[in-house]
Amino acid sequence: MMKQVTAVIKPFKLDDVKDALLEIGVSGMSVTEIRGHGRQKGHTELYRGAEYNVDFVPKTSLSTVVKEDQVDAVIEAIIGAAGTGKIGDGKIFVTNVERVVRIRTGEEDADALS
Amino acid sequence: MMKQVTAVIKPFKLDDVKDALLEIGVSGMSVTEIRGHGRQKGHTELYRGAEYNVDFVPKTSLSTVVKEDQVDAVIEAIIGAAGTGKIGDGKIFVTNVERVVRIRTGEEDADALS
Amino acid sequence: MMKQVTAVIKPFKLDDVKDALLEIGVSGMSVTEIRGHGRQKGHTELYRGAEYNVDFVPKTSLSTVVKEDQVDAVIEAIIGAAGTGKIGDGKIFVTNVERVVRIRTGEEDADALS
Amino acid sequence: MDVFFLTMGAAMVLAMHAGFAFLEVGTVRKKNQVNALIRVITDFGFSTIAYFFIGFWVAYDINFFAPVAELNVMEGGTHGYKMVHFFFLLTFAAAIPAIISGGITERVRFWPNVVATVLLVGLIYPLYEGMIWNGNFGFQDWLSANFGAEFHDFAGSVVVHAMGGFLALGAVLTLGARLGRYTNTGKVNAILPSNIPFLALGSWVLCVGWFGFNVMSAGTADGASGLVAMNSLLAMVGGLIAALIAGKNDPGFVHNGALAGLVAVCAGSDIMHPLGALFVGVVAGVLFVYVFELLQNKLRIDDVLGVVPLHGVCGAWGGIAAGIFGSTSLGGAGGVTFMAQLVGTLAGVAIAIIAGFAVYMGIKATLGIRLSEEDEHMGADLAIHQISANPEEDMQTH
Amino acid sequence: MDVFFLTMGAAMVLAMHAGFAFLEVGTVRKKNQVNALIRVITDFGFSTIAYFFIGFWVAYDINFFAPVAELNVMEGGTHGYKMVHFFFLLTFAAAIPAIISGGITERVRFWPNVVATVLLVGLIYPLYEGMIWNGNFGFQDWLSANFGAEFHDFAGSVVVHAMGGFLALGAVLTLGARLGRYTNTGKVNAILPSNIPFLALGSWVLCVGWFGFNVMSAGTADGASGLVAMNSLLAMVGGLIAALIAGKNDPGFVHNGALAGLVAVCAGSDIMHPLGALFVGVVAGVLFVYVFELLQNKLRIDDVLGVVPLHGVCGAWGGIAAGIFGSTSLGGAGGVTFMAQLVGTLAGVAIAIIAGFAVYMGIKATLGIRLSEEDEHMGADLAIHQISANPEEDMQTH
Amino acid sequence: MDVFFLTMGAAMVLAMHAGFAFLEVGTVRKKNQVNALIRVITDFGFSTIAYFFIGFWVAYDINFFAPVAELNVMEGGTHGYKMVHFFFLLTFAAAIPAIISGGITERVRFWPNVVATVLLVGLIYPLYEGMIWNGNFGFQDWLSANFGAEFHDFAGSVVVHAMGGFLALGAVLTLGARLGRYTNTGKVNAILPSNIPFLALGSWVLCVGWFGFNVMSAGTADGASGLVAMNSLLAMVGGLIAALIAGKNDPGFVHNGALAGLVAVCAGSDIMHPLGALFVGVVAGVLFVYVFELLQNKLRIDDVLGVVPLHGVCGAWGGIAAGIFGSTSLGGAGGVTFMAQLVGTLAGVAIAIIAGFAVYMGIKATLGIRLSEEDEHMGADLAIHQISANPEEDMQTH
Ligand SMILES: Nc1ncnc2c1ncn2[C@@H]1O[C@H](COP(=O)(O)OP(=O)(O)O)[C@@H](O)[C@H]1O
Ligand SMILES: Nc1ncnc2c1ncn2[C@@H]1O[C@H](COP(=O)(O)OP(=O)(O)O)[C@@H](O)[C@H]1O
Ligand SMILES: Nc1ncnc2c1ncn2[C@@H]1O[C@H](COP(=O)(O)OP(=O)(O)O)[C@@H](O)[C@H]1O
Repeated sequence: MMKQVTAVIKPFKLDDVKDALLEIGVSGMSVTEIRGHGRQKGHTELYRGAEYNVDFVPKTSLSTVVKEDQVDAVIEAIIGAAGTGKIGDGKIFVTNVERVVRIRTGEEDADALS
Repeated sequence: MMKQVTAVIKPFKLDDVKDALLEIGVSGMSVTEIRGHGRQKGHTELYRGAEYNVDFVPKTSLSTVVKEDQVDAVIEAIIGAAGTGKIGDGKIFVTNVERVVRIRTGEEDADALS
Repeated sequence: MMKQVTAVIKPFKLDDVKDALLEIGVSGMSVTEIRGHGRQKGHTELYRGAEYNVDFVPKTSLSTVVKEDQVDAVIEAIIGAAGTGKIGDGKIFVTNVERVVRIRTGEEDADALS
Repeated sequence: MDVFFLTMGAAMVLAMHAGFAFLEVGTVRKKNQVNALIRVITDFGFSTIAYFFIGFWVAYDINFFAPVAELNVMEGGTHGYKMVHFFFLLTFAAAIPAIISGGITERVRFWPNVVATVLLVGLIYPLYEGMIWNGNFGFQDWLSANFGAEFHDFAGSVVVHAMGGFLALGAVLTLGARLGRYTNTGKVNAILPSNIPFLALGSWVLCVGWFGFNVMSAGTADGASGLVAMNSLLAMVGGLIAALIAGKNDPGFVHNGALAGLVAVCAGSDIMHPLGALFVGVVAGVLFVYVFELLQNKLRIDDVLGVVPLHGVCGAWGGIAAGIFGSTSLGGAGGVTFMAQLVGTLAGVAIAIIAGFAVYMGIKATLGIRLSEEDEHMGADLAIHQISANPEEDMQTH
Repeated sequence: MDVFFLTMGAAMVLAMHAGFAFLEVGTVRKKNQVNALIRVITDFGFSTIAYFFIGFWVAYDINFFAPVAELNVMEGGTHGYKMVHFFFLLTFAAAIPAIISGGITERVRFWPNVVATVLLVGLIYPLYEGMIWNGNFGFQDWLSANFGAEFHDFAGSVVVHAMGGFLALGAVLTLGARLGRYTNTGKVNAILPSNIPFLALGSWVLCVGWFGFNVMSAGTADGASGLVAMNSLLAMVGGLIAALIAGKNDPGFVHNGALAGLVAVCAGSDIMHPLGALFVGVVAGVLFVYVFELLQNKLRIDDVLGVVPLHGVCGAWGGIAAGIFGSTSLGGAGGVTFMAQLVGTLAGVAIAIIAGFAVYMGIKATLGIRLSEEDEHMGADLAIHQISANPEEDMQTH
Repeated sequence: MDVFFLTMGAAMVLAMHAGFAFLEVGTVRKKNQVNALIRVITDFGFSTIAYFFIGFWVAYDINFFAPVAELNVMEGGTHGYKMVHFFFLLTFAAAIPAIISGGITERVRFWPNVVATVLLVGLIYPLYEGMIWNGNFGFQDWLSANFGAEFHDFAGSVVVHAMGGFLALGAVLTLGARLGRYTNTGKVNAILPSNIPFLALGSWVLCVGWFGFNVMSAGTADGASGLVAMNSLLAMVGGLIAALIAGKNDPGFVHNGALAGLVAVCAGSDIMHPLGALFVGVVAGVLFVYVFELLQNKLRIDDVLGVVPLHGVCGAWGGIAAGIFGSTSLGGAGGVTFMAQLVGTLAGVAIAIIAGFAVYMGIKATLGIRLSEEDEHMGADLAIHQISANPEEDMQTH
């Protein structure tokens, strides 16, 4: 079985997390710029005397599909690399992936990830 | 069990949807700018006599992970806030989430969402 | 049952993939610009004598939610349209979707997709 | 020689129109950038036509419809001084729609706006211009007789700026606020600018061009005055520093503050003492910040770039200030009276306010002046020009 | 005095090169912006070298290789008028590669393009320039004898613009269209511009600088003519309004339409009546729009910025128009004949077309002229300069 | 007449400040663009105040505090030549903080920087300026007596550029490198520029304005020299081509290379032979590239825009080069000696280095000079100005 691990992290932690994942043998990952709303509050901008509240904070979403037995290692690596101890460090979500195909070769599942 | 509710909505409805979700106690959410293709058609641009069809329309994807018993309330809130009655209002997808971890504390599942 | 098929592809293949999917009757899709890390390597930029490695390559993520019996056709169509035979063509992931709602009408599942 | 002098002046003020364009491009939302650019250059085009065929004749009773041989412009003659003088004064006249443009942007219809431009530059502006700068209708004589001096407006604080700024008042009120700017519940929604660097670029171009606006207003190379240059400099600096402080480091206020000082110094730049000019600039910078906030947030007037406070209020202040700081008792060169300045200024402001409402209400009633809700929502770029500001990028992400 | 005059002219035309750069930056795709910028400034650099060491001597038989003491440039002498005249004329000569650049952008190799620049500015351009503006080879005498007047090209509609525009024809055809522009099945794929505000900025800079180009072509401050300034203004306005209407509010057409009018007015700006100039501008604006669409969509010539219609066609129109509207029967100052203008223009166009093919075909055959498919796909910025236009941002999202 | 001449020069150098602003905006990260813009215009404002009230009097013993009537500026008098001369020289003086700004950007606090500006433009700069250009303290006489000639710095290679560039050295070292620029393990982290087109725009504006800087340094229209114009042109071109090649097609190097040539040519532009100027420019272009890399990567000095190599090193090279290529033996006009140039240059550099450390260390010790880590991380735009460069867009995506 394969699982997708998606981590919402602080943008400037991306390089650290990427390196930590490569170290434990993760072969690939995909990254998206998102904006998040949670406990960490946005800031206020001021223009010509008018105030604007920014309700969302910039976050980076990184997701990687791995074999089930790698999930714990991946979570550990992310926690180790992405944590600052401050509110807004983000969350990790694990979901099930039923099938993986490599477009180039048509290989499926575990083979497609290697 | 936890579920991820992902809504593809019209960008200018984001604030309304966010407020509606906060009102029913959703603790966090993540937002991505996407482009969608569906029944709603894109527009045409014209530059120096040449036409360009824009096949995708800008959409906003909002997703929140909640406990199973909150799903119905979340869907209702989104429908209430995001609907304009016109084609292109978007869709809601519900998927299963097997595990949630808060990076800052290592808390899992329901605790990670509170 | 409905499935979400998500394909990470080369950005300039988007139009071909979209056309291929429309041809087999896919009714809608959502697209996000992402950056990927895998076997395909990023490039190096040079500014005033200093080197910068770009570790991620631009990719496009396209996802469509379809009925289970369409999944094979969708995968085939994507492979046919997105393949260049070179490293970096991308991957396809299939996941389960438990519920779909059309915001405009409240229709659910298969109805929401037609 | 003087042809060269005025050509440089005209080129510098022509450049200011690019400045107006970028100040506006930077301040509006991205979906209206292309429209801002096209509207400014189109206004310039139709202003030229209107001023060439009607306006210059209205103000100065001059036209150019005789064959070249009879116009006495070739080398033996005047070298076409009158023609380059036309060019120079046109760049002033064309500033009227360029000023108004900043107030009505993001919601005005395209061709009705052109009609307004033609009416203002062909008729309204030259009417007052001729009264002040060509002695038409005996207004200056009347001021002289009653208040001891003519109305002195060296480079157009009132003739150009207060005129444009207060014409914009009628235009802005006739159009109404942008969708979503003010809610029924009394909330003021901020609409953020798209691009501060473009805004700043526009401001810099205006600042530099202004030295053509002011110094070349002397008309001849030998008449050029270092006092005008120095006063313009000090008022600009006074305005920017004052707006920096009053506006709490805000980029919009700082860059417009420099312009506020320059607007205010035009009228008396040839007669005030540099310290007077500095003071006039400081007041203008502060005035701009406070009147801007008052109009936008208290009076709920959606004057997008703040052209009423910038050109209108600071221009009127400049007209009056010339009567104060131009007097010899405050170190100035004299030859002005406070009352003549006050009356002359108020006359200009009154004409502008009345004409502004008349022209824009008239157009609204006949042609319609405002974009449909749908078009305004989509943005003037796609609605009117079928293209966005960054088409390549927008095609990818939209 | 005249040194001052020409210095201002040269500075204004130097600024136009920044205008060329931004017009191109705004029109190309983002992946080629850096290359556009570097190519324009590099072309200017090598143009200077080529014109200094060869071109100026080819055209005017002047060089500057004696010691300063013998060049008679110090205060007692001519104040180096010849030198600033060189500077002024160089900024014209350097316009040749700047014009061509807009046609061949997004696919041309870097150093082979520099070789073309050196050949064109060092030899081809000064050849024709000398024929027209220095009476070389007796061409002007021959025209006078046969057609009643010399070929009159006051500020270079033909000498600079038609020359550059038609040289570009050979260059563009030799290079071929950009990848994916035209398909085998006959489809024309649009390639969208990256940045309309930069395009507009470039156009504004060119418009303003053009008054240096035209007015300072008089050469001396006392020769400066208000007629030239007014005619340039009216042609510019005519071009922009005509292109606005013919081009259906398109920002590319409007902003290039102003330039089309200016290109066309150069030749006869000192002799036409202002109404004639207005008309010449209107025709140029319309011509530009229609010829642009014809070349791009019907003839499938991928001239990216449309320099063949803009500089080539409108320049030739300007050369001929001077013979029409310069005549006294149409209110002009006279001294020109239609036939002399026609023949002079056609000579220039013929030289340009032949030389364009010769130079670019020659380079293609020897050095290669076009980027590899892979490089073109990646973009000239990364391929040639290893950096993109917004490196900070691109590092994050790519 | 001369008022007109200097007004044009002043306007052109004023425009250069916009050039400084955009060169900086393009080079810094996006989160510091607004701050760069505001800092440059604010520095200009406070420079004007400081130079008006103190600096001009320190350097030339002139002030303007008498009533207008006594200042002899009206038409019968000098037309205020002194005033426009003040304006012109102020634009030079204000270049000092504009130069330094590029070195200390992205981390300097706002008001402490204003204090530095006032001290430098009010006191330090006019001290050396007066020594060189007004004969103060007998320094020039002493050089004449000992080294056979005065120190010749026509347009400020040393007085302005080396002074600004080496003042920046103390400022940059006092501030320290930006967060994350250099790691403890010895790694050099690249920090990428945000916007190459803005960088190029800044460079073009500076290039064009520079002809005002150099040619108008003659002070009178009749003194204007074509030699100065030609030499400036060739040095600019030499610098850009050399930097293109030495810098391997890098946009930052090319566009700054043109400036390097211009910095170096200022001092001797009125006396060198054009070929000498070309050579001086080539050397400056190469110098800039190599010293930049040396400072940034070897010596780990985080001078963001490279103002120490650009203005400091190339300025000093220009001061010395005037003593080499200005001599008659190399085709120059003579009147200079190598030793006088060397000593004059070294004196300027020494004053700059000492004063730079003194002023910035002093401010650091009293007011603090550097943003907090948190503010630097967030960016100066949000930290100081509560707004980002593209607020509309940033509100959506952040
Ligand atoms: N329930 C949720 N569903 C989806 N995303 C969430 C949820 N809660 C938080 N997030 C994402 O995680 C980010 C960090 O959450 P936040 O509550 O600010 O801090 P922390 O994770 O440290 O508790 C948010 O900005 C948001 O992007
Ligand atoms: N089958 C699908 N899979 C994924 N996304 C879809 C699907 N169908 C629609 N969408 C997304 O929903 C958006 C709205 O759909 P559309 O058909 O235009 O209108 P409506 O939801 O009102 O029927 C689309 O732009 C697309 O982003
Ligand atoms: N394990 C993975 N999880 C998530 N995304 C992946 C994974 N592996 C690859 N990808 C995505 O697929 C893209 C292509 O993968 P790559 O290894 O470069 O080539 P190929 O798919 O041809 O083997 C990557 O850039 C990344 O976006």
